[in-house]
Amino acid sequence: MAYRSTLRGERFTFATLTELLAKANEEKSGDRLAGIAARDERERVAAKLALADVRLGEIVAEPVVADAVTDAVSAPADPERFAEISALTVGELREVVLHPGFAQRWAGGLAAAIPPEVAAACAKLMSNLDLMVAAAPLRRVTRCRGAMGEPGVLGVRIQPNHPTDSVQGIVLSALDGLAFGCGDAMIGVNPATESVPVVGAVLHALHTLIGELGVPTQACVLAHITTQLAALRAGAPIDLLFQSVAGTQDANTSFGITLDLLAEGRAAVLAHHAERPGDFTGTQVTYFETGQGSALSADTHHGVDQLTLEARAQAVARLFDPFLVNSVVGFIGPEYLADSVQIARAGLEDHFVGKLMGLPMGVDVCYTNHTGADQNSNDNLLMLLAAAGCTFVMGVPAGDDVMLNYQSTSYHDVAGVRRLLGLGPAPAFARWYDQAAAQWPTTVAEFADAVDGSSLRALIPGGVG
Amino acid sequence: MAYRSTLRGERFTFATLTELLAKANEEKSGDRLAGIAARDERERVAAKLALADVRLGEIVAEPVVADAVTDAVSAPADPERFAEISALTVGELREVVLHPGFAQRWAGGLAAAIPPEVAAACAKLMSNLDLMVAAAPLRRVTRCRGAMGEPGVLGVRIQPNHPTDSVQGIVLSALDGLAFGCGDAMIGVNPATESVPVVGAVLHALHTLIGELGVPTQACVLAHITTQLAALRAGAPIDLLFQSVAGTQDANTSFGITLDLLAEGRAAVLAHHAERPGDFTGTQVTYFETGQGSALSADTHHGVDQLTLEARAQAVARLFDPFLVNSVVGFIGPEYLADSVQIARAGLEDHFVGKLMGLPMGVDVCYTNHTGADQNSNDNLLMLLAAAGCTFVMGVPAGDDVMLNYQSTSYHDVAGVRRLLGLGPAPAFARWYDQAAAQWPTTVAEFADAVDGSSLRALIPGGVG
Amino acid sequence: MAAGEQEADATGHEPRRRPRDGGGTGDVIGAGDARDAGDTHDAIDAAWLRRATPARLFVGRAGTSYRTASLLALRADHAAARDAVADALDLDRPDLAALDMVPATTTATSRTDYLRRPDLGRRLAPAARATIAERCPPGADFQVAVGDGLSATAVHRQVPMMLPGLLAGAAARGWRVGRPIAIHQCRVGVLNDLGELLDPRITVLLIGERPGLATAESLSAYLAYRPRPGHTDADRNLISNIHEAGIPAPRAVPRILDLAAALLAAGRGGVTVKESVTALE
Amino acid sequence: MAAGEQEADATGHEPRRRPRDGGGTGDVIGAGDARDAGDTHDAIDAAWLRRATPARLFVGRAGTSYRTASLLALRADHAAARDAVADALDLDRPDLAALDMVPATTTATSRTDYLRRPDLGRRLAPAARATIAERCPPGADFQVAVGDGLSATAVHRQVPMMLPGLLAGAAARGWRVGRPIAIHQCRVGVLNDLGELLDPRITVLLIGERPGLATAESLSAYLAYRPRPGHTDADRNLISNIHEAGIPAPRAVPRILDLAAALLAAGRGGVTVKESVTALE
Ligand code: B12
Ligand code: B12
Repeated sequence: MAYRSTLRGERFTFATLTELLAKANEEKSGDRLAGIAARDERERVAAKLALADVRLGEIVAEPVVADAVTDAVSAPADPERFAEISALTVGELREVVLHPGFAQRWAGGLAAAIPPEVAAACAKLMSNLDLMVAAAPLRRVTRCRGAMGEPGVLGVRIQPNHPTDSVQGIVLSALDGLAFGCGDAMIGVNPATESVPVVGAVLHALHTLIGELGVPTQACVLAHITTQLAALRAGAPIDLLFQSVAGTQDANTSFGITLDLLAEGRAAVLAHHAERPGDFTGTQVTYFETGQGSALSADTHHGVDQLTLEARAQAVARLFDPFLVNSVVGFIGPEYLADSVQIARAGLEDHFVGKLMGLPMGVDVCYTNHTGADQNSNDNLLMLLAAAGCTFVMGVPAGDDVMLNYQSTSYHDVAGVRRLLGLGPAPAFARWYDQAAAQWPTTVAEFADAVDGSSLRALIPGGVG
Repeated sequence: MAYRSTLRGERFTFATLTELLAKANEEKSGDRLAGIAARDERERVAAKLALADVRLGEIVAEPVVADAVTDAVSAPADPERFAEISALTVGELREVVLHPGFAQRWAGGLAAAIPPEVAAACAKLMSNLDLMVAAAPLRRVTRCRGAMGEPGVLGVRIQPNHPTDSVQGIVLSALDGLAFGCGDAMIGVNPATESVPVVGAVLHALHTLIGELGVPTQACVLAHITTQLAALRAGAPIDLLFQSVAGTQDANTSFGITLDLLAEGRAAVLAHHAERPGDFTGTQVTYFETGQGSALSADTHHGVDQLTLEARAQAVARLFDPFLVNSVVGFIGPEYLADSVQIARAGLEDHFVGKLMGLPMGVDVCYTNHTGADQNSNDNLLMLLAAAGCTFVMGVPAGDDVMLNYQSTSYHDVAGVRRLLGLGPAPAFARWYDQAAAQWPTTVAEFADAVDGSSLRALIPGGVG
Repeated sequence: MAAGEQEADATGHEPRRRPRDGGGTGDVIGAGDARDAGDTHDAIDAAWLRRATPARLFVGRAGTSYRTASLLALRADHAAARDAVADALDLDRPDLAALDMVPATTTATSRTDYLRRPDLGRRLAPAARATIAERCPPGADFQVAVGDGLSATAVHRQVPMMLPGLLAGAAARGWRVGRPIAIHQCRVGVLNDLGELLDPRITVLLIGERPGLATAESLSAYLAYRPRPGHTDADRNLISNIHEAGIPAPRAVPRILDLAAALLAAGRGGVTVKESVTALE
Repeated sequence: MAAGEQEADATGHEPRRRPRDGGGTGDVIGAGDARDAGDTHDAIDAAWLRRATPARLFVGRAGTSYRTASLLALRADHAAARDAVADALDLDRPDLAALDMVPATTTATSRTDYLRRPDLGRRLAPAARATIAERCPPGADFQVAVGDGLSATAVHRQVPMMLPGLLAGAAARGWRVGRPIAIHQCRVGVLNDLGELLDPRITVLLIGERPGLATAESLSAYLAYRPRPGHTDADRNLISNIHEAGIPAPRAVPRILDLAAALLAAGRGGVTVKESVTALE
């Protein structure tokens, strides 16, 4: 079905919904690389104008790809709730979403009825300020060991990565983060090594650390799901089961996963939690990462734009009732998001579409050294997302991930943003922090003093000095 | 005196403080146009490293230009207070300023002792986040008819410009802004016409509007100071006396002003206020605009970088105890700030240096249609500055200034940001708003209903329809 | 209306004004703040408001944001304004060719160059200096130059309506009128070079202002009294916003002539000389 | 120390680690949060911490921000990392020349091209296909290729320490060893083209990882079992972070060989095959 609009007398035609969605997207190098971007601003605006008049029901009726992901996520989960909005145009949905009363309807069940392509279409009609203003009131509370999403909370995942997965190095990094009040979202390690014993060792070390200190938080080791499940079978404790997900079946295949595998994994972890009574306050046991560009990078995008695929990836996550979802927004490189302008836009979009679909959405505000961004632009986006009510962000020592080789937000950064906006860690975590880590060392000298004959010393695997 | 540093074995030398300050600056197209920018990132970082070790006393001892502005603003106004910090290096000053206890020392008199070159040097060592975190606690309350700077306030200047200075068009625009809760900072019109009768007519119209409605705010017409003073002599009421100022004597000459003229103008307006007893709550009667690039644009920069000159322009404003100061940050064009990245950086810098020097600093967050920025990037900077405690911003109908031909922040935008960050208008204005303009029309239809036989009708010069 | 034809608010040709509300503005669930613009009133009062100001007033709200139609109209206008910056001055258009101006260029050789290097746009190219010296008689009382500035569109639209009247009016006041010059990639500062070359008493530069969202057709007339290298904006005067929704071209002509007369009377230009107009509505 | 000589924290040559505090770190008025790092402790414990991790831990605070020295060290490292991305693979360096690799290029013809078009970096240029077909015997058990990837620096530093041992170790395991190839502007996906051309059982691609702030010298070894067009990352394995502060080159060699053996034993590569290493400290 063709879509048309006229701009100052110039007529534009868009052959398919997929084309229309792509051309209505804000400029992204990845859409251009894929050859699906609007050729200029005029065509982009014309596409937005045409998209504004498409009804939500029509979007659902015209799937952008025929695959297993579409089958699982693109038909509204709750057809009755969707029926309430299916006659709206995308332009009208944008206005509805911006209305101050919307959060209540959303919390009352509408969130679950919003398919990813609809969320993405809506975002394409929104200004950056719209994306912030609309997302802020959409807050969801999820629970694993601790809780995320409570009012006034900006959560932080401590990301204490190490180039050889040294548990000593990892624990030291985590202690530094805890001393800054970070870590309420999770202590989540990306392992350099896909080895079951190594992943198991890191899981055990984090479990011990959290247990010894009594931190109300959860651990995660972001190996491939098959590696984590093997470690679980070998006796390792898993709080959160992680996996990277993408927006097409083929992309997920290139990640070595299927939806069934994710479902099995979740069931296994729930069963494992049942064997650890008293440890958990809720049943959100999964953690997913997404990010614009991953499908195109595996040449599995099927002509669909990055934002639509991102929303679909998040909708995959939604199937498994996640504790948290994280868009790692500037992680891959300039071929998908060319510079700080595109990264900022994508970060705000990813956060908004996730929230609109009811997800506990966080963002890894980051950039690589081969892209047109720097720590100042990272500061900007961190502040914008915190203002927009982002569920959690990363805490990396000095923002420098020494294993993944990119820069994210640091313990310092999030402390600054929390101070500026009057935000804080999750309430239970804040209580723990005030009694424990608030007094911990912040410099090497203080650290040396502190470990000289204190309880901290016992926490460090392999001993001190 | 030469400055040196070594970066990974590479040695760098900077012949003068002026050169060092320029090369330590973040990338700006204007510094490059002037031929004074660092040639690459390595040289920029090396300059920052060398600058970090320069003592504040040395900066004051080596003026960047010899002119009347230097004589008036670069010697510390309060030598005793300056003595407290003169032995600090710039790197140390940055740390002092970031300390949570700093705001108290600043409020206690230190602000007035900080020369512009020192403030600029400090900003050059700061990250974007530093600039926000450091500025936020530095709040000053100033008073004209109403007050600005109270806690929780994000002020807004209504800027209801008109291409032919039609008082009807101006008043209609202002009513729209008041209906959004804008206008607490001032209703400030840039006149298209430098004619004493026209400027007088606009001043009278604004005075009447404010008086009829009882709005606790102040009016300003941003003609050349000589035109305003002629209108004053011809009987026009002036709440705030305006002038654009720049950072060198020669640049001010090209603006047709001297420091003496500014002093005389201020005295004349104070005398005029004395004849309007009961109208004013304070004695801050001047309003100044600045912005990086204006000196270079008149070829009067003397090899000094944009940020240093901006701080000097602000220090000129400081001489006249301003009610508000406004950096019109993206106003001129890409030759001085190439794109949204440079505009955002400059906006944060200008705001910080102003606050550090004790000024009631606001920012016109804006861009022109020949620069690499758009309304989305404008949204971003507006949000960042609001989070950083910016004193006031602009409210322009739909962000589209139909006389100056550029885009700024709109009534809608500031309403969104205030909602998101929990900020509001000045308390007295908020009280007025709740009783009056909160119920005003927001659409053409409502407006038509409202003016059909209501008090609003009487406010519109020239009548309705 | 589904995915069919849709006319944007921003589809009207220039001069563009406040867009009417429409398109994607329904109010199906709970969008109470997105108050409906109401068709009948809109037709009547939008016209009245449009006459009062080109500013986009009382456009409604979606929460605190714009209605979708307003937001997209702003985007469309921004795209058009950016395109306008890139447009080239075309002296071969019949109405401009008829004015028989002496063509000249500054030392800025491309549009990119022009945007990044204002200094280059303030100096006449050596070849242009030669042409002007050869073809334009010096020492006029009233010399007009036309410059593309930031909007060739403004020149295309306004200059044909103004130049004949300006020259005739000046002649009618008994002034010796110079031959008009058209300058590509031109900045205001070029006035100094013109003064040095031709030594006119008054030089008027008609130059395209930066394009705005509401119009790309706005022209300014900068006036200089005996311009010379070293003169700054403090020595100049101007009348801005010459366009249909601002000062219409026919009304700008006598104002420019009056201001020129004021400069001649004062024996100087700049900040001390003011226009004496009163009513502008 | 005034405006004189100053040694940055970031002046050390690679591998760079946590910078020590210093420079602009005084505590003259009220900078209570900017706690002093303390010289004696620093000397002792910084070394211990540095051994434990290259991460920048316990660097102190100025309010909630970095100390000035930390902030500037990060800026210096960012400048260096960006420069590293631009560095070109230099096969004429004596230690690389000695390895006698067959030089090849992908269809990405410049560094800019390479960064913007990953698809081009995954395909061998036609000329490279011809050279490889001509000079490299097909059907090896163990074929090594070297690619610049995002850091030629990593290749320059690690490959000379690894390649001889890798080839010797493979031969010692009785594998038929192919002739190594060096590929300019190379992405991981090029493995498929190599498989199609040479049909090796195992192909190992030693490729420069994107440079980080802590090091630009990190190399990965990507392994593929009988790679073919259509294979994806799900069919591949890797060992990453090969550099001095990660897996030192000499220790990486046996791990690569072991992983290759595991792939051969499984008769496939990818997500179902895991490394079996345990202690990594
Ligand atoms: C960028 C990156 C990604 C990107 C890749 C997309 C892209 N276009 O670059 C994304 C985010 C999609 C990603 C996903 C995953 N990654 Co990854 N990734 C990296 C990273 C940070 C940099 C890689 C790099 O510099 N490549 C160099 C350039 C020159 O190569 P390239 O051709 O441009 O990029 C290709 C490879 O990077 C490859 N790739 C990326 N990750 C992985 C993982 C595996 C197992 C394989 C075989 C290939 C692969 O994908 C790119 C496209 O083909 C490394 C860390 C590091 N220090 O290297 C981790 C790393 C390689 N990834 C890792 C893992 C575990 C994963 C996941 C399996 C995580 C998960 N649980 O789902 C997924 C799925 C990977 C898959 N099978 O496709 C581990 C691998 C551990 C190991 N020894 O096997 C690493 C070392 C670190 C980590 N823990 O994240 N990754
Ligand atoms: C940009 C701008 C500025 C910039 C100029 C710097 C720059 N490099 O562009 C800044 C911010 C410094 C500025 C300052 C002022 N401006 Co101004 N400015 C403009 C604006 C928005 C656009 C000009 C434009 O498009 N030029 C076209 C391009 C092609 O020319 P250009 O060579 O690149 O730019 C030159 C001119 O713009 C000139 N210029 C700019 N403003 C003024 C004002 C006067 C009186 C003169 C003679 C020249 C002048 O400065 C530039 C460098 O030479 C116009 C509004 C409009 N719609 O035109 C107002 C406008 C021209 N400015 C105006 C005024 C009043 C001023 C001030 C006097 C305000 C004050 N009270 O101090 C000051 C001082 C001007 C001076 N004497 O130098 C009025 C003029 C009214 C009139 N009829 O005389 C206008 C119409 C609107 C307004 N109220 O702001 N301005």
